Amino acid sequence: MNAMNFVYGFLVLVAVFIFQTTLTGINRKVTARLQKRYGARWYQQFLDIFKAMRKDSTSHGWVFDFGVIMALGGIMATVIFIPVAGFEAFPGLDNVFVISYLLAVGMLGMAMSAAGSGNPWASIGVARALTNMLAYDIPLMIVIFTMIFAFDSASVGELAAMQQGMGVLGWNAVRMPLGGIVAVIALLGMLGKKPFDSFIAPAEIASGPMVEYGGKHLGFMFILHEFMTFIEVSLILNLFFGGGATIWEYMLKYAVLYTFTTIISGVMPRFKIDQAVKYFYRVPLAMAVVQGLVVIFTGLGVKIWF
Amino acid sequence: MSIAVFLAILIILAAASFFVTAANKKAGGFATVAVSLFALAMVLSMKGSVGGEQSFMYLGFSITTVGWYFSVVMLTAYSMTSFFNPFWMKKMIYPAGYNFLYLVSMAGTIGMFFAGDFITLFIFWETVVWSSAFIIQQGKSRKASYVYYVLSAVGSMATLFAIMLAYSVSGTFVIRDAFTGLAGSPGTALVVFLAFILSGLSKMGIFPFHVWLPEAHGSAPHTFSPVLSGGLVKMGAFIAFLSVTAFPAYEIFGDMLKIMGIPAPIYFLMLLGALSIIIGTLMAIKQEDAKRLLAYSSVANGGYILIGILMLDQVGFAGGMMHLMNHALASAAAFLAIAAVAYRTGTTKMSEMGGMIHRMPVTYLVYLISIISMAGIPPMGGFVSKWLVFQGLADKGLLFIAAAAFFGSIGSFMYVFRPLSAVFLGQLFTRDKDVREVGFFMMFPMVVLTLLTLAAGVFPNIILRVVTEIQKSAGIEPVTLARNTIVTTNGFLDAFRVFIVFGFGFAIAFVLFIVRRKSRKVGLMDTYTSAEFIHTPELLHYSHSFYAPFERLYDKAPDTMNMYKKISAGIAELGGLVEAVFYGGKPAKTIFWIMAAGMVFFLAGGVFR
Amino acid sequence: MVLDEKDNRSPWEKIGDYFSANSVWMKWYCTGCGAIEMPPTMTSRFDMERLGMGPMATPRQADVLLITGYLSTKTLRRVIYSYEQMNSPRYVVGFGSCTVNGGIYYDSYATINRLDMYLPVDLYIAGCMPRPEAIMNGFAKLIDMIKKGEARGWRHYQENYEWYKKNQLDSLGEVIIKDEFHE
Amino acid sequence: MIRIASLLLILIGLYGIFSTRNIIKILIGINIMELGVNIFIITVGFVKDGLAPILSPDSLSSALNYVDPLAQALVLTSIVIGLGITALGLVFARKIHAKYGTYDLNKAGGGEDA
Amino acid sequence: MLNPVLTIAIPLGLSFLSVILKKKRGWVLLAAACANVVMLFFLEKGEVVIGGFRAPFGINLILDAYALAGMAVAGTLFLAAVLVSRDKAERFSTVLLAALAGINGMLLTGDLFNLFVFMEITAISAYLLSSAGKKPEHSFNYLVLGSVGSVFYLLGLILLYSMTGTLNMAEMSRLAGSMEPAALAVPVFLIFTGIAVEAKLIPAGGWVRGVLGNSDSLTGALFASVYSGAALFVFGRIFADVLLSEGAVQIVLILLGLLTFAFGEAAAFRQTSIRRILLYSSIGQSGLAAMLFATGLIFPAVLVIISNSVSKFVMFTTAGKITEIHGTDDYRELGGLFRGNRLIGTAFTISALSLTGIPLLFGFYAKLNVLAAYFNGRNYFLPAVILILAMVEGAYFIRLLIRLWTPGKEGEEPDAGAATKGTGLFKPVGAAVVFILSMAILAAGLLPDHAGEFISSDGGLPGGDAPSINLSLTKGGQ
Repeated sequence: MNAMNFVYGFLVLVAVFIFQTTLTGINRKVTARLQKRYGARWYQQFLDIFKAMRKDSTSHGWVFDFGVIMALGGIMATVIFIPVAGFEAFPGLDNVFVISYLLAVGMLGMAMSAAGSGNPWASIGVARALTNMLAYDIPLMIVIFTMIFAFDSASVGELAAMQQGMGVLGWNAVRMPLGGIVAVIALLGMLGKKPFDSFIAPAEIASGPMVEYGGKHLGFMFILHEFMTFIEVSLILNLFFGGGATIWEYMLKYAVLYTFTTIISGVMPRFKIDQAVKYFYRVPLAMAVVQGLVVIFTGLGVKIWF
Repeated sequence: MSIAVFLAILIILAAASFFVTAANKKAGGFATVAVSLFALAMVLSMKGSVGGEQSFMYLGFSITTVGWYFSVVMLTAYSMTSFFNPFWMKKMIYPAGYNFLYLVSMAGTIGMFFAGDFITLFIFWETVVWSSAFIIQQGKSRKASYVYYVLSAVGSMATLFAIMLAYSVSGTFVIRDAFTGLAGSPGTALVVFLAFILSGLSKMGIFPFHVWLPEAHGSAPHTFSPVLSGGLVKMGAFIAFLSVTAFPAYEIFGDMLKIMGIPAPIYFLMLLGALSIIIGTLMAIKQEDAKRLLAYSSVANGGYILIGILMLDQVGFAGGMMHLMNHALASAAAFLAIAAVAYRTGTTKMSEMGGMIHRMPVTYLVYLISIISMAGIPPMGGFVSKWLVFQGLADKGLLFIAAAAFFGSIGSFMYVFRPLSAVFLGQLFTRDKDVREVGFFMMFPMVVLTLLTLAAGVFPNIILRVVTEIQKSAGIEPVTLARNTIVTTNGFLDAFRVFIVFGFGFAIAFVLFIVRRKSRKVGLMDTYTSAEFIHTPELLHYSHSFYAPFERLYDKAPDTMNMYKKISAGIAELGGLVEAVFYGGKPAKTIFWIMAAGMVFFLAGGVFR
Repeated sequence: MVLDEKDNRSPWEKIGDYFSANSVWMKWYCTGCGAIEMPPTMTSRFDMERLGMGPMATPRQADVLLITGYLSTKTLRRVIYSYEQMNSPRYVVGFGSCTVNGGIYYDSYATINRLDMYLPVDLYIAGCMPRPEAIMNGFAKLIDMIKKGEARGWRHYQENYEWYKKNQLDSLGEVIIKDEFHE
Repeated sequence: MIRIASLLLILIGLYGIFSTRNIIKILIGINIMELGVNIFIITVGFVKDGLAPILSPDSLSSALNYVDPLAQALVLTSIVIGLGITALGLVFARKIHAKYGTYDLNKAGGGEDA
Repeated sequence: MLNPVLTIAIPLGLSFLSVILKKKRGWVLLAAACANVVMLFFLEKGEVVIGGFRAPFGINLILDAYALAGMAVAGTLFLAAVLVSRDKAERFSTVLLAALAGINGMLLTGDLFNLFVFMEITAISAYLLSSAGKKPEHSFNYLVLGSVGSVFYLLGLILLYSMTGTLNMAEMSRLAGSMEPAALAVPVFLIFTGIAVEAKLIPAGGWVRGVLGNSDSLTGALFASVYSGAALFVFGRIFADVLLSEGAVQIVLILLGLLTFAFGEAAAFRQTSIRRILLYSSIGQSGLAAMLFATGLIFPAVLVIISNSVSKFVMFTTAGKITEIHGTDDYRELGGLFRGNRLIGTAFTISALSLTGIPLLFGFYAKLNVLAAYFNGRNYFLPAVILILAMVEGAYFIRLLIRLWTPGKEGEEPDAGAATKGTGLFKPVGAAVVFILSMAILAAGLLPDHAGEFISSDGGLPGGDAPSINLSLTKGGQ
């Protein structure tokens, strides 16, 4: 650990921000096209973020500010840990549990700040978001657990590297097809895309946790959202779709995966939160458990291509 | 100093504190602080004499690393909580009795952890049970104390049975020898094992014995709940530890049916642990009272500890042992924070307060950090230990248990956030406008526990080194530790670096935040309400039925307490029947039964000879 | 408002205004009948997202307060409340004749005839109702004004707060009752 | 024969206690039982054509023909004790009558069975 | 060295004397009770022949460790009872003195018929004492059952006599051992019934609820500790020493003990009246002791009897006083009673905890011995049942204790103002006695091995039974 790590880390943050924000802009266009609209400019997301950063803001006390900083800080730290095409700013810290729980710091910070605003809608939104998290995380974690057991490694980078060199057949999503489906469904939940976006329902609870944010706080939230999206998509990409041997492959796969979720989301209605829980605990959980049992007891999918 | 003398001194000091309290309540409270700190210092200094064996009359002691470790955990909880005692004395109905029992139960735990034989262990175990049962009744509920005592008794009786059974086979009570004679008879061994660990399960609040925790933790005096959750529950972990080490469970059950390499009885207990994680989590989510909520979280965390210890391997075991410390620190701190709030507001109901952060910021931070640790989020201690448990589970491929562990982990975000949001964040109630932060003396233990939690998360190896010693003494391969790194088969964790990177991210965010223009401060009531005018903070606070949609999914689930109520009603019904049948007022009834007994004797003598 | 003022913005402010102009988020205060014209403006036929515009859930997030119809004394109070909650720079767009002069309800005892007595309206979109074309046109004008730094109603409101406050109080009176059922 | 009769008496007494609620009759039942037992004891000690167990010059030669003296001693004691108990029972019976005005055990105690 | 006959003769003589000394009878009683305790220290061990005929021809008294233990318990608690309730005891001086003689006789005698006589003396005094409860119907019930029991006992005795030709216990024991066990079934039943009435065992304990449920501080203590302790000692003497049954009959005996234990605890569990809780708990403990005797485990049984007698003495005395002062003994209405009587409360608590087998109290040593004895006999079922029932016992006692200590509504902090008012349950002497007894429980519990050795002193108990577990010797992995 030396200064270069931190420089790399910073550069990763900048690069990720630019990449993901652009991609978000493009995906806004994709959504618009699905709706037969022209859509926003590809750089619209940047404009939105910078505009928000430019505006004045209101604060509801120190925890409102502190939570925002803690959220962004935690999320940025997590981003630094994500291995991108074999590159890690801090090698060896890409343990999947570390990533998934460090992600929670950001979420907790955001939740804290939102609830600290004193607006009940924010609390309702946070409550829904946490419920949503409980719903999608269990099936996903079971599949990831199976993977760790099967490959004897909990390092995201290593798990990604193991899938490379065999083309599509090497991907865990293909080796563990049920697990792959679970992962994509869970990704929709993680990203808060439809049909799992009831926690930011704008008309019902005035965008939930975001209700009191304006100005730079809102800008922070947007940046945070970009980073969070990157972490979540990267996690699924690395674990189930082989990451990328090169940065270009990685970006391409990433874009395809992310756009895919956007497209699914574009044609979906919205689940109520309890429906989301029920859904996740019915279909994906069953698939995840079946997948886990198959892999643990038969080794099918792990050894079959070896 | 020998343990017996040490314990005798503690008992004498306890008696002294009784009389001091009788003379002056506040002074008595401070006496408990002094005595418990003295005990902590003594135990800390005892690290060097590990390995010694002592006996005093019929009590036998042996100083082991694991006993030392547990004692430190326990005394940390006791000594830190004791700082609250002086301020609650005036609310106690028996302040002198409280202080006396507080110190007696503390001495009892030390004696139990350093016990060299099972009789000593049992004696001190029961001492703790009754002394704490009499403390709990001084809180909000008498029923709680009753439930606590009865469920503890279930465990104690089973353990006594196991001890005596083992004694009848091996002829000794000495912990390290008593169970070894059982290897020849797996059937007896199974009975002994299950009966012995029962007290651990009931103490840790493992399903189906978890019902006492919410009752007792929730209604014990506010100054005792931290000890209960942070300390006494860990006695169960000690029993679980003995069950797999002193009782060489993996060896004795080596020939039995194995599930993923785990002998079936142990796997079954792990499943119970998993079940308690799930039940603890689900129940914690729907509690309305902060202390009850934390109590259910103790149930869930007890599950992690049990699973970790039962794995008895390189990684998971270390995780379980470390989680015990982390949970003790975090849970004691969280309970203390709630106690501090209750001290100022007089309630622990989450829907009756809000926005305490604006009045008690330090308490808020204490609570925040402890719940972060409890939920297993870096960079706090709880993360490291949960990480170890996860790694151990992944290593063994225990899918269902791991699923429960994940459920508990994610679910804990839900329940720890609820008091955070309802009590500390949100609207400040009109009633609590003039509430102040607690004084330094009460703040001190909370801050110390918080710093310890943080230290455990950043430098976990300090604790893990002790754990490796325990692992060595238990005869298993210790977890591999490098300078700041914990190495497992599936990967490694450098908690310090994680912390630094987290700090780095935080610093960037902070800089980004302060370079932008300062925000306009507005009041809490100035929030978006669809332009509706609301002037009552209580109405603008979301705290009741926080997770209503989620709770609806399982609100019809059966309640374990009903099972106990049914058993209790069944016994009472039997009693009623007996009373009516045998103890009626008239001689005729008795004569009839005498004649019936005569028939039985006649048959016994004549027919079934 | 005052259109002939010299452009004395700093470069940073100019950049800021550029961002503001290209990302205009609105809070619709949907009174009266005007709101019905917004969905077509938003959806595929006219697609205002092209201009970087969009509806927002709360005034905290929004830049523009869009008032789509006549205001009564009761609704004005809420409009003012919402406006106060917005973050600067913030803009007010009056939509339809009602906000200009009270529209067809001009002679009612409860109708607010002139919105700019109470809030600093940057732009009126006249019509009863204005069609989406007119709306888009108005938005384009607003964007242009923001970009040039001409939409300065929020500064005007700050500078002449007493005047606005007095008008507001004259029209609405003090709020006295404070419980959950009254304002 | 007498033995069986005495056992029968015991059973009759027992039946009496068992079947009646009248205090006095219960006491009578007890007495019948005692009577039965006493007779039984005598029969145990009885030796056909036996002599009275009194040490006298005449009887020295036929020591084996004594009626068992112990049984008779027992009966004497037992009768005394039985007397005492009957007397005490009657006292209680009076007390019950004084308190409840009845000899019916079901009515005494006012229906409360404790 | 004194002749054990004196322990019977002196009280009996004083009993007649007290009829004459109307004014001073209280002092006579006290003197006799004291003398009885003092004499215990100087009694000559061994066999005493009465009337010049040696056993098995004559009547003899046997003073062994077993009898001494019984006499010590009964005598001490008798003295304590007299001390605690002197005013009440005075009225019953004559009766009590006769009872003391009877009890000592019961414990000392070596002759079955003599035992019958002493039992009847004791029983008649008990009927009289029970009438202090002002409920003659219960006394009458007791009397009827007692007479039926004594008739049965007599019948059984005579059957045995006809079979063996002796009434001497030692001789009987020798002869009965060589007999067909099945032939003993009927006499065993008859004798069992006779003793079961006094020992409160199922099926013959029907009188207990009425009598003990209405007891006062004197009678409760006497019935629950002195009488029942003596009766259980007699039970042990007969069924563990004289008539050793085996096979199905033994199983039936054990089963009856077990049923008494289980049913007693279950019935106690549902009570709300303190005295009823205690009386059913007494029944349960009697069952346990009987069960142990029937199994042949004398030492643990003696421990159980001692532990139960002392604890029940403290508790029944307190319960009786509570009823006298507060007019009720429903513990739900007595919340926080001990707040004003902390010393008595502590004594009561120690006794109750000892009964439930909390370590460092005497009850724990008793329980430990019971378990060890069973386990040594490779019996695993009975200990499990005992422990489960001990749990039930713990449950109702802790419920009682909590309520008595802590006033206030459920769900609220304790409210000192809601505590049942009233201090001074006892006069100083009574309080001292009760407290000293509870301290004795604590002391004997702290030094269990000494207590155990003391109880099984030199000669050992019948059958050579000794402590099945010696805590000091469990060190060092023997």
